[in-house]
Amino acid sequence: MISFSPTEEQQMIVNMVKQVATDEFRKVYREADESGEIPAHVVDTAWELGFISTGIPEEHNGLGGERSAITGSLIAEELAWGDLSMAMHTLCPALVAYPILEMGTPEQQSKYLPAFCGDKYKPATAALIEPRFNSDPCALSASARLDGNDYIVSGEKCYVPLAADADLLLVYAAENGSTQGFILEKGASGLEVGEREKNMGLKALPTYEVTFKDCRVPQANRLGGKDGCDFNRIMNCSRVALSAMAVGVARAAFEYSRDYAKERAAFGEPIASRQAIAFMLAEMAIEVDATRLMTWEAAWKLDRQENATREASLVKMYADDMVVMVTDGGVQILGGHGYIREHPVELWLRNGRGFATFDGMAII
Amino acid sequence: MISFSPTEEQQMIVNMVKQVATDEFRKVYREADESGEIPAHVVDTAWELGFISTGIPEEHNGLGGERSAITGSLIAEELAWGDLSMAMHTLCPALVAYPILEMGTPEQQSKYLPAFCGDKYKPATAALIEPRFNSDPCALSASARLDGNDYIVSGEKCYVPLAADADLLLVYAAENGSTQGFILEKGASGLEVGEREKNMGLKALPTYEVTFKDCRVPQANRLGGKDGCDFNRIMNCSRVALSAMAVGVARAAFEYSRDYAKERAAFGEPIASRQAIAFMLAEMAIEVDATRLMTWEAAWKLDRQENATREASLVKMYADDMVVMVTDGGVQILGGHGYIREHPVELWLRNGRGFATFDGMAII
Amino acid sequence: MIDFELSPEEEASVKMAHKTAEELLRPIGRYYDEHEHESPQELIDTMWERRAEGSRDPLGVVGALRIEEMCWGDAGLVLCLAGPGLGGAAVFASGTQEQMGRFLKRFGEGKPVWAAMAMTESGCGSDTSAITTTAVRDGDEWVLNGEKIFVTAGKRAVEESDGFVVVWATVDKSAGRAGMKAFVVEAGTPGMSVEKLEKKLGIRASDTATIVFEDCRIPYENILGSPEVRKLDKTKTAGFQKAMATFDATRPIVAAQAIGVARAALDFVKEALEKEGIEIRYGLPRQKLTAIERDVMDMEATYKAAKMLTMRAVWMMSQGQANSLQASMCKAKTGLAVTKITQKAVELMGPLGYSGKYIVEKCMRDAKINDIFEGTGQINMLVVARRVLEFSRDQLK
Amino acid sequence: MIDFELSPEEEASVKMAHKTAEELLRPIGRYYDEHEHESPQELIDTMWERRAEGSRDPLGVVGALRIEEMCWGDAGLVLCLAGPGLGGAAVFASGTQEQMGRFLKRFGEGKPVWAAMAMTESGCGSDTSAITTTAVRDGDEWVLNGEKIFVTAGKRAVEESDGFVVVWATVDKSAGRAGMKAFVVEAGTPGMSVEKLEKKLGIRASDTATIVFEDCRIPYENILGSPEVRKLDKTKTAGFQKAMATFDATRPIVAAQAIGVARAALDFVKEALEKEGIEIRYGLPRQKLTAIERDVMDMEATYKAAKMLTMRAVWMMSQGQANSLQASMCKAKTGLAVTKITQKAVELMGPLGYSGKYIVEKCMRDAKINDIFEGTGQINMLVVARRVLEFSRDQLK
Repeated sequence: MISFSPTEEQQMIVNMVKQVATDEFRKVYREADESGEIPAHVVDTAWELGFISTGIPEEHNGLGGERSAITGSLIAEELAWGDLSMAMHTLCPALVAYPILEMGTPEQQSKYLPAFCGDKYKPATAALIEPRFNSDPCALSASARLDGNDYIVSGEKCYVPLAADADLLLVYAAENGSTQGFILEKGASGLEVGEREKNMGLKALPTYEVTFKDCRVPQANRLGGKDGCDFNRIMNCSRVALSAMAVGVARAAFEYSRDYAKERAAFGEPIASRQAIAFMLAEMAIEVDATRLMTWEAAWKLDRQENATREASLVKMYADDMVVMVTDGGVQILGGHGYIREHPVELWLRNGRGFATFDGMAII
Repeated sequence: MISFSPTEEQQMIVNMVKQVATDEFRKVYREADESGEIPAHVVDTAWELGFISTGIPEEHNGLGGERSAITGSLIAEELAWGDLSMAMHTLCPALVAYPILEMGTPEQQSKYLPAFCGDKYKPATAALIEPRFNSDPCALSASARLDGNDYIVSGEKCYVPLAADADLLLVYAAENGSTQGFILEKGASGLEVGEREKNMGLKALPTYEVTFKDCRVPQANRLGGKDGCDFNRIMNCSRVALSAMAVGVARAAFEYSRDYAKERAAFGEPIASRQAIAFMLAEMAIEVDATRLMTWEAAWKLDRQENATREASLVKMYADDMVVMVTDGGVQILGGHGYIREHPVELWLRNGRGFATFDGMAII
Repeated sequence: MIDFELSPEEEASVKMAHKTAEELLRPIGRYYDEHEHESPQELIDTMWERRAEGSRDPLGVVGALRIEEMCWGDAGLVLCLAGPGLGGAAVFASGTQEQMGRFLKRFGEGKPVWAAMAMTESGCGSDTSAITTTAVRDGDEWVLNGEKIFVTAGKRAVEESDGFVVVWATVDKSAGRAGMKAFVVEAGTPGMSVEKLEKKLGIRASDTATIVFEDCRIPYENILGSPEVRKLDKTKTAGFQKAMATFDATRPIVAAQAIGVARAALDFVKEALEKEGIEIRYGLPRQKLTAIERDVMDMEATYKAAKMLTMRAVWMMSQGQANSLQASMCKAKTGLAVTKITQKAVELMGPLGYSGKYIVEKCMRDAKINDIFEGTGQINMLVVARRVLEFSRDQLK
Repeated sequence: MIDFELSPEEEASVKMAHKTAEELLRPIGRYYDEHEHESPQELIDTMWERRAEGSRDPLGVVGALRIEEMCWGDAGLVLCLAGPGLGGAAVFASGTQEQMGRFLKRFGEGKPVWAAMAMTESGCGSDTSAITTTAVRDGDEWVLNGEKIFVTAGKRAVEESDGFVVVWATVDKSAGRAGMKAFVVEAGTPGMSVEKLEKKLGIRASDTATIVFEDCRIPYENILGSPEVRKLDKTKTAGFQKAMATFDATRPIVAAQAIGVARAALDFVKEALEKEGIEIRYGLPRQKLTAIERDVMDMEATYKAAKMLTMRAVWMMSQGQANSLQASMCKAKTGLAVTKITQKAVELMGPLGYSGKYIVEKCMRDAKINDIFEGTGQINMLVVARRVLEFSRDQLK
């Protein structure tokens, strides 16, 4: 039965997440963007909501709940509404946990999953993007080849969040033409974490270039073991997560500029009383909603374990454009005030423009 | 010295053309669109202005004036402002005359050019477009190969204006990978003119599918003889002509909807008093002007005999989009009245949408 | 629970609509486009006989999906099928039980019947407060005078069937919107006549009539809603709210129609490309796509965006939720989306796109009306803006 | 005669500007972006020494082309170079001979000097009629009180050189726009102080100051234009016309700056693609292009459209023709065009586009201001709309 209504439980979760986004993320986002540091307690507070452990079976110390991409989308939107850097930081461990949860061998699951169920934030990350203008997850330059009992992984990656602190790093590389994942532990030889990157946005989230120099990975650490992983599904889960986050960032910009336009007077009336501004806001509202609904549909396909490549990539492409249009509109509506680093809209534009690049940097 | 000002002579020509467009084209455009027929006297009156004969040397009975792409652009804009079907009909003979004038052998020039300098309209046309979604002037399916002293031309063409009446037909075909032109006279064997086409717009201009069934063309009728033609330049002259015409159609729609929006009242004020409508009109005005200036720049390059492929194809692409945006805006501003076949805006939208397809259907 | 699954019965119902569209509408669409104002009598009769099909969920999501499928077949033909249409919707939305019985029962029996809605006048488009048609009470009757334009199915309702027209007229000009009332005028009423049919850019099979009322007398009981003019609160626009309530229901339906036209064009493009061996490679980075792939993906995503907004508005209505904002959102988005999609389809298909031999040029012409009728894109954007800003009519003009 | 040819001297002048941009600005642009509010002293001094270069045609087409080249190097740095700037332009546009002599001669001699324009206040952006800064006459002096924000080069004009600020203030609040006058306040005048510098999205090398005026006394002769308040005709907005005349000159110049930023991004993209062996195949049908080719062509065409409009507006000004419409046209188009072009460049370049290692992300940040300052896109569209409609301020708000 077609329905556009979240369950009561989902609504409860959304409210909870919104609270954290409001009380924690929104309090420090500007300072974090300027300083490049997210206060530890913020991430800890978000971690306590147990986003990741909820979906991990009890045998691995998780709560054994159902993992749903729709619920994940709702969460991702709210977190990103609070702040994108913090949302990505909070959910970063899922980049390792979810692929192992869905596709890992029993050994990989018992070995790695329990660490994601603790009280303390578990830093873990994945390396997918490559420093080329046309970085392509399905045609990576990074390569993996079997050599005896080990895989030799070589290549360069960029935009690897938290790489310097991560206990676990899941690196994607091309193995005989298909993309496979390899689980590395901190300090693996040949794994070189470069300087922290300076990016246009996402400044509160530390990201790094990472080089793999003939990095030896035991065969047992190939994601999914002999069967490998369903990389297509991983990408689709990422696309849906990023689309939901784009909706969150865009909604933040829409709400802020709407409120500003109602308050700010010019020529004797609120600027929102002029159609040029009012219609911009109407378009922003429409596109935010449209993208959310498309995200839900793609998530719904994921939850049904169907091939969601078409839906996920269409909504991701649409969301990439939408979030730039909406956040740019936010800056434009605030005018000169939108251009200075006091109001948040310029930050949202900088973060928003990145979505077209953030392949694989979030997952649900 | 950079200048944006037409010469006095050009201004005079523009005024003259505008007069014909206003007094002749605009009087009958709707009836002609509905009936599919342009009254003969309309074309004759336009022909009397001597657009084509002006540029033909005196030795071939022309006026021996200078042929300028800039002047041509100014003329094409005004004619198309009057009516696109009639503008194309009027200038159709140039599809044969200009390539011969620029690239024909002395024999081709003496043989064919005088006919374009008479008092009576000389029906002549060119066949370039092919019935495929990705019809490509530089990679035609129609082919020409030498067989003894003749070329054998085979292939299918569409959107050939006036094909049924034309005394001369210049057909473009691929010869060893390059596009060359071949001059056919009426009734050439193997030349089969199909049914008149029913197109979305341009309804007053008869266009046809034309089939070439092993059509024999004497070697002497290869455009430019042994040297062949500079097809690239022909295409660029066509792109500039079509861009200028797109500007004319768009300007017509802009002016009409601007006037309508000033007259038409809603909610106690002219609809133009609302920013939503006013900003649409501002955008239309800006884009019409921008496209005209780009057209002039490309025409200027043509007049200097420089390679204008970049400029001509950029402005053509821009003009294709612009004219749809502007004519669609015209329909939108008139609302329900724009949708009915009383006001001209729906006609301009139908004509405007064709520009992306009209390759080689006009030339300056 | 957020869910996009159709039950097997629902899916079958949508598929049946598609089959009808494919077999009955699509093959004759071009003919009736070229023969404007000729009536597709056989189709009308057949569809009238089949009108029970899918009628269980006329305004729900499945109903909307069925409408999409039908308009995928041919939007102009769908608009000329017999049925209650906008006139019936108005009676349904604001008529009394007695009126519903009296006016609506004709759709269940006998020959094909149409009901139309007459609101627009030549002097007023979106500004319905400027309506000049008058209704004056004279004893047990109302006397109507005025001229209405752009009445969809107007000729069929008035001259070709035992139908009716819901006419918006003012009973008190000084009261503005509050004085606006709706009246049912039945076919055959003296004083009501069709003056002309419009020639249009698209949806040519649909009749768009000008209807004149000259001392047209109707029973007093034919007024929909209260005859009282409430002048107390200008912003409440009393009588006019009924029309607005109708819009909440009809805008998503019109959007569903529009989506069908866009998908017809989209399907044509995709099939044409497939025949040429071109497949759309979803999931590739933007930098590796062809321009065509990128365009088709843009069109598909835009189609999906419009469709999801439309389904949400319809679903909310079917749940009894207030959906004015969502109805205008979907209408504004859809009108623009289908305009762009079909215009792009013509461009992409090049010489085939512009030709009357294929469907895309017709789709483009048919699609454009959706950004105009049932509230232009601009009017719907205005409604959306007012609602998201919580601004009154006076705060945002 | 319509002509787009530069003379050999003009071409050499433009090329020299490019060389300067490439050698002096480009290499240090990133440093001063990262070190906001640090002063590029060496560059300022060097460019001050070279200020005679290309000064022959400061507001003509060649001047605009030179500005494009310089901003191709780095727009933020160009904005912090010494010179008369907007303040000087105001004096030039409406000062007396005596005032020009007194205020402008400093730009020909001595150390680097800046002049700034102070118009915006925190309570008013585009609505300059709402200015609350007051100028009250007291004998031979004017006394200024108020706070101005977003003053480009404000700190350098007030604290770092022997410059001045042109301050817009009202001498009669009841007169609205007619009461608005411009005053020259020289550096070092007691009562004028810089309160803060803004941290910005882009053009970080440029100082954007908040300047406070507290009982700031200036000579009576420092008023630009007539002190008389003409209330006769509200639409004429007497004093304010001067500011508008300045806009006719400055908007195309700002547009030229913007175009330089867009071209920097465009050039980066094209060079990056070339290195990858990707060439842009102009002249191919749309259906055969790659998405990247199509995007690059769109960007190039949009760049050209903005540039042609800008050159026309500048050319008209240099010919002494009224160019208000064309100035607003080019500013509106350019602000939007450079925003879109640079945003697209970031997208196209993927991981490289978003990285602080390359120039495109900076171009995007720097470009956006051009859709905001010297009149937002919306304000310029409003001006264009009023002019094409021949509507007054009251007819189109």
